[in-house]
Amino acid sequence: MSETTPLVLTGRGLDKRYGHVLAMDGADFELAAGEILAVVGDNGAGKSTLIKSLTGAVVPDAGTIVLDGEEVRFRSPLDARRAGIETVYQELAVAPALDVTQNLYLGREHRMPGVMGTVLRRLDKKRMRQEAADHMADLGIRIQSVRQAVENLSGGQRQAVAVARAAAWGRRVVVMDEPTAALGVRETNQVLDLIQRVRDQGLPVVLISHNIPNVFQVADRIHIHRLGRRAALVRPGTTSMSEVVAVMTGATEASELESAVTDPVLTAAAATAPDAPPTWKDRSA
Amino acid sequence: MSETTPLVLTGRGLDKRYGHVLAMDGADFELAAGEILAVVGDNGAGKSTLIKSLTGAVVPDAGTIVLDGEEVRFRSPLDARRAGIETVYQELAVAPALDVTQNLYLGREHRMPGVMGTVLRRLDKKRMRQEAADHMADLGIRIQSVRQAVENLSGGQRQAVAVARAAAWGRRVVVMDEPTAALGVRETNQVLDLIQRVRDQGLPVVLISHNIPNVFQVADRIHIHRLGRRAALVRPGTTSMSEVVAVMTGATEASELESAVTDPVLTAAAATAPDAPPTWKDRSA
Amino acid sequence: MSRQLAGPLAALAVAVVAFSLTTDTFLNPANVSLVLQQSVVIGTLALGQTLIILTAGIDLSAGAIMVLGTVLIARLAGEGNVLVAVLIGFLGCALMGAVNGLVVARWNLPPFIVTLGTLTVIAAATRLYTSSASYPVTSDVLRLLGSGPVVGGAKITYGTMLWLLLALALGYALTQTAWGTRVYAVGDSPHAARLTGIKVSRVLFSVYLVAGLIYAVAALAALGRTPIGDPSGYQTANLDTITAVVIGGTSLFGGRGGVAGTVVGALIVSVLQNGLTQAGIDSLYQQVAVGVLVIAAVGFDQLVRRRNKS
Amino acid sequence: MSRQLAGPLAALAVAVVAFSLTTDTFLNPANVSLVLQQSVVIGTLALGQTLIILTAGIDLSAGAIMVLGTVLIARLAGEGNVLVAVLIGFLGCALMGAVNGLVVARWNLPPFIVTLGTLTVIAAATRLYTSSASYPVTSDVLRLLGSGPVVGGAKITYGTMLWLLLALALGYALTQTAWGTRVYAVGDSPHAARLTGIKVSRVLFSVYLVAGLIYAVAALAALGRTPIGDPSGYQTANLDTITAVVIGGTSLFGGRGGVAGTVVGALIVSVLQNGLTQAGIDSLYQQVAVGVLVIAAVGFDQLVRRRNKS
Amino acid sequence: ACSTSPEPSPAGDGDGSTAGSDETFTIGIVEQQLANPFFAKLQEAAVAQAKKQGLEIMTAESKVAGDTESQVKAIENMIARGVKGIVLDPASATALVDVVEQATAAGILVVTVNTSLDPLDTAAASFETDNFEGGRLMGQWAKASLGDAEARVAMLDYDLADKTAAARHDGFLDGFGITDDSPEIAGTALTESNFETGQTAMENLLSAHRDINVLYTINEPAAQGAFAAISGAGVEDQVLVTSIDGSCAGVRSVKDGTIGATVMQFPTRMGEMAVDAIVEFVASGTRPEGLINSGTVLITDEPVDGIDSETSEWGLKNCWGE
Ligand SMILES: Nc1ncnc2c1ncn2[C@@H]1O[C@H](COP(=O)(O)OP(=O)(O)OP(=O)(O)O)[C@@H](O)[C@H]1O
Ligand SMILES: Nc1ncnc2c1ncn2[C@@H]1O[C@H](COP(=O)(O)OP(=O)(O)OP(=O)(O)O)[C@@H](O)[C@H]1O
Ligand SMILES: [Mg+2]
Ligand SMILES: [Mg+2]
Repeated sequence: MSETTPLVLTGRGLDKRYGHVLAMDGADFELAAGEILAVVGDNGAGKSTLIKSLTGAVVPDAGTIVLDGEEVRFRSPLDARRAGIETVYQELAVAPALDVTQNLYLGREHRMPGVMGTVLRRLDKKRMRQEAADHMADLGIRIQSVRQAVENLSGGQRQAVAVARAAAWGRRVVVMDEPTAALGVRETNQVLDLIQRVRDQGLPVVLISHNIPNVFQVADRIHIHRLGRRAALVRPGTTSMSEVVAVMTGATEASELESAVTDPVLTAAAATAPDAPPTWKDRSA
Repeated sequence: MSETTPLVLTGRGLDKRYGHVLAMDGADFELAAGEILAVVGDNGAGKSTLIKSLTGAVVPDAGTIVLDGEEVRFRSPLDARRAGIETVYQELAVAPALDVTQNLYLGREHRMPGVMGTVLRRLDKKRMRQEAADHMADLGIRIQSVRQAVENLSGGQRQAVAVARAAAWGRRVVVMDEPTAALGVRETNQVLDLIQRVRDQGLPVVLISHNIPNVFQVADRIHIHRLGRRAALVRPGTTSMSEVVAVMTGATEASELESAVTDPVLTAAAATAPDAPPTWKDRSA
Repeated sequence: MSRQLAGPLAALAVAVVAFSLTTDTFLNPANVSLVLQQSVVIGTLALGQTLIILTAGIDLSAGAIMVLGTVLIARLAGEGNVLVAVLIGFLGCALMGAVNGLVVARWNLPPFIVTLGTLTVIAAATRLYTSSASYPVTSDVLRLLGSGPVVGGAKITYGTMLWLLLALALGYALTQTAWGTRVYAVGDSPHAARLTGIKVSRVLFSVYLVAGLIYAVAALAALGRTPIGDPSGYQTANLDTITAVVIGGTSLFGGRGGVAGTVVGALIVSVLQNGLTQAGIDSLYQQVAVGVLVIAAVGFDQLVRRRNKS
Repeated sequence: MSRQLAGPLAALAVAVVAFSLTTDTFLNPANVSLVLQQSVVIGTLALGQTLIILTAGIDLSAGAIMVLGTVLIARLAGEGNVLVAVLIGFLGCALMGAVNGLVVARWNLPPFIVTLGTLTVIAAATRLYTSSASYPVTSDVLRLLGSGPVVGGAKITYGTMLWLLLALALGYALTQTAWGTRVYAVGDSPHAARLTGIKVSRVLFSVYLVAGLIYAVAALAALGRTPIGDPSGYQTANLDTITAVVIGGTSLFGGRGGVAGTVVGALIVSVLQNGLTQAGIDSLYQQVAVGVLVIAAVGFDQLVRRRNKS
Repeated sequence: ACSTSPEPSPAGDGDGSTAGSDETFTIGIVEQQLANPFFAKLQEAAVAQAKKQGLEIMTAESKVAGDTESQVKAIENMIARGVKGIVLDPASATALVDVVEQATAAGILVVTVNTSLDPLDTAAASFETDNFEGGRLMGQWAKASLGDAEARVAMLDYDLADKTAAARHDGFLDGFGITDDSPEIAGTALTESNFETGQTAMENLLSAHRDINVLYTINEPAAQGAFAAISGAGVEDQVLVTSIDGSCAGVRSVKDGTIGATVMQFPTRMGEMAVDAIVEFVASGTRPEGLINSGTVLITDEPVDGIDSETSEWGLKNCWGE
């Protein structure tokens, strides 16, 4: 990452209140071009609410969101998707009765070539099934058939469908809210590889995860969320796992960590090379 | 664990077919008294199907299930629950519109003392709310109120509700299908502690998890599931994480591992002390 | 609960104020009492319907069961002992509810189709039993629910009181007992309810059975109000009860809502019908107005809910 | 899809065989053609209803919209150009569908209440327009759908053909186009559909609009069959269409089912009605029999499904 | 059961003796579902007459056939509003008795039209068609027209719990000289008294019994629907279609031969007579009394000996509706 990486997606002072629950309380967020940004935090810290605000699934009560330098106001996930943001929601957002292929291509179906497609608007099911099978294989997920209804899949298979969809369609930002929670060891590694490949293609990725070793393995920066707001933004190279966990849980103050927050003129703070190896390295597979 | 620990729950030759998908293919299973048995395996290996068969949520096509020496035939989860088996299902099985307390006590509500309870059958909501708050606090999960509808909880909070329920009510066996998938670092450790406490009270626990370090941290024995059946049953003391993962993914043959399967006359094979420290020890918290 | 009621209550208040301003008879004590009386039968039926809709079901046979009850009671009371007649009426309604419950709960068939089927069967059975004749009620006991003390020009019928008492009791059962929680759980997610060890089919059965008993109470209320057992009466009762339930904020998808809303919903429908008649609106436009206003009431409810949420 | 059809098809087969054995007229070519003709109007309406039910909605105004269509077309055709009349009829039906769609999709109100409201409004509008009079159809063009070639004693009406063609087209749209997938997705889980970036309200609107157009086709079929624009006709059409849809295996909770089942469902209802008359069953018992058999058909469907699953 | 049987005169010219009182008052008009053209005509006549008399009007109607609950509520609301009189077309002979008694007790004059209550004296008076007589005329005409041929009778009924429907049905059987159990009856079916259900029912009956040659129908729309089935089956010349109503559309069907004979009713007269009776009562306190027959006339272009009838020419001059 260069010294002056531009910011792709930022949020400032985001608030969201549900009844008397303050799910977001002046949350800030920044995602730089080409980085993998991990978002970590306790259960109920407000990570999903933050991510939903950034992707149109929730309309924040206050605050601004800027995408590539322009302020945006997403009123629905469709708005965000049109802007090129693709998301894996924690609740997975799959249509249970539809099959794997249909879910992967929902809203973006391929039509047959020629008259069949243009006039009769016929779907090219064969092509979609073929590609869907490839996508799933990419994730190393074994499923019997891409024609299986998603409700009949195992928990991990279902999650893989959502991950494959986001990975396949993201054009500007890919956001994944706990994409590996239900995945096995091998499948998790495959998804982490995929995330890195996506980043290497130049697309920034937001990864929410409770798996700190995984986070340290792939993240360029780590956004620590606590009590509805960002407590710290650090680099895995300069901060240890236990420091991150301490801030997450409130055991230490965030101010004790070296911050990686970009200053307002969009220049990144001096960064340690992100390819410094993570401190933990026992990915048994 | 003594040399001749009795088996609490066993399954032999369990089959389950969905259309042309063979989800269980002659699966065996055994759970000894007072042990934590981990079940690991790839996504789609059939772990959840196995667990559902053992807890009445799925009726297997073939095979026998024996609970405390007696063959049982659970036709519904209620049958299993009546027999003292309490389960956290992977799909969580919570009623979204009901609040946390109602979900915790579903089917086992406390009634008011005296006439109000016996004649008017009035619920003791205050007591249940108090106890529910305690249970949730036990798991270290911060929720605003036990009167919040479960659908308004974060993913981790929701999972904690299901875990708290099973932990509170298990009388003979507690089964948890990926209970920590959505939980944070601190919360995960709290659930692992809880599982150990449950075991220490003499109740055997079945823990399905994709988190191999966690499994090695708490399990007495590890059941490795592969392609619909048990590939191996090993002890964390005699087998390494990478060996387990290798068998899970099919990289090595199960026969290369030292088996921990109890022989038919219910005597446990010579066991290494389960308190041998797990090989991995970086639980940052 | 109180928050859920805000929408329907506000809609009711708007309607009452509007008619009080536009007509000079609407707020007469006698007329207010009339509105209450006119709500009783549908309101009582709607209590049973609420239970069933809370389990994500629907009961198209509610009206038919009640009519069977009125016919049984009226005819048997005419031929013999009133108490025995009432008992048999209750048994008959309970039996019909049990049949619905059995088919829905055991065979797991869609309530819409099941109750559509039993609707035709029960209606035909009622016809056969009566040879299509009506049975006027002579017993004063049976007319009791239509009578009551007159307070300041307003007759408060025992039927009205019974209705509201029944609503209270049912509200208690739904919110204060384990059974109520299970009813909500089953409607909310039958799959989750089953996995947590709830006997879904038993809960469903109990709901249809209790609904049948409530329909029997409605039959008594109907006899108190219109003292005749008439096999061709209350043809539109089903739609009316469902309307009251939905206006009252109970979701047709189950698990959300309650009886308090239904009481308000039934009152809204009666107020609209009565008020529009008082205002001298032509019958044709009355129906149009009721249609539009019912949509408006539900829309209003939505609005209030959204307000309350943020 | 074919597996889903097995249940309804088996139920239909059982009914056909039973009536063939018990009556000597049922299998007459003329009678078979009659059953088809009698299925056309409800069957066509039910195609639109299927669409709406697939999105977890319900349309209580289907019959009223069609009747408005018949009345518009019949009256205008009598007064002037047939083509203009048909055009206006289609416009009218489409407009009513659009109104339903707008209220359901935009304001997010329950379809049950919305269409119950528009039902009363449309029925009243129809009566105002006709002053309760009927308008006989004189134009041969309008009677076209009721006519057709006679093959071996059986008249195959163009209306029947149009119905089946429309079912095919709709089946194509539902299974072979992106729009169809979205309809299923919206009915299956509106929340998930919204999160994946589907314009749920636009899909809903399109569904009600298309349903309105299908009801217009049903209006043409109705005029071909019963050559009169009659505001008092087709009163039970709504319940009949919903019955056909549900018997055909489409879930009232949305997202599951399809038009092929609906066609079979409509045929089952017609076969039962026709067959029971052929068998000389008294009309009261006929109702009982239809009620029981409808439940049986759905139960049978469940049974077949369970068999197929294991 | 009818007390008077006035010679029917061309409808529509009730002599309009405006009530002496200059004070205007309100009356209620409660009809059955107005989608049915007969009820619509009746209401229209009553409303027109009330307007002519300078009265305020409250109207109400059943939502569907047999919907007494709406009528009960409407009458209660009218009592609360303080109307002086109510014109009621009861959806049930018995279910409205109680509320009508309440109205009467409140000093309101209730008169029924089209059909009466049971007991008859619940309402002050009833202006209606003698439906049994109407049915009898149909039956007699059919029997006489059929001659020696073997009778195969089909009956398209409306719900026989309805007083009117039952009276017509029984009248027809009486006039034809058979009973419900007679072998001459090939089949019966229920209709909703409209075209569509008449057609479907007749299609099914004809499909089972091609030899049907006499048809009773509950009203003219059902008869017209039945004729569509008859011509569809190509047996136009074989079936004698009888009906009752006397709407202009029905009479035209008699003229063009689709309906063999129909019995004319006089809804306009009923409505006007009922309103006038209320006006008279308010003005002078004179209560109308009893069953007042508004008349039945058999309309056919194929008259038979011994049965009084009028031609379709006459019918077209005296018919009601479009
Ligand atoms: N729709 C809602 N209504 C009410 N409260 C809500 C709603 N959604 C979220 N909350 C509350 O907001 C807080 C933050 O929730 P959120 O889902 O953002 O947490 P999270 O950080 O994603 O947690 P997890 O790691 O468990 O997924 C929680 O306390 C939750 O109960
Ligand atoms: N109801 C069903 N219908 C059809 N197939 C099913 C059904 N339930 C499970 N399966 C299939 O059975 C196989 C095993 O599923 P199961 O849920 O038991 O796997 P699992 O080991 O729990 O996986 P995970 O780790 O992803 O939860 C999968 O291939 C799945 O697609
Ligand atoms: Mg979250
Ligand atoms: Mg699983």
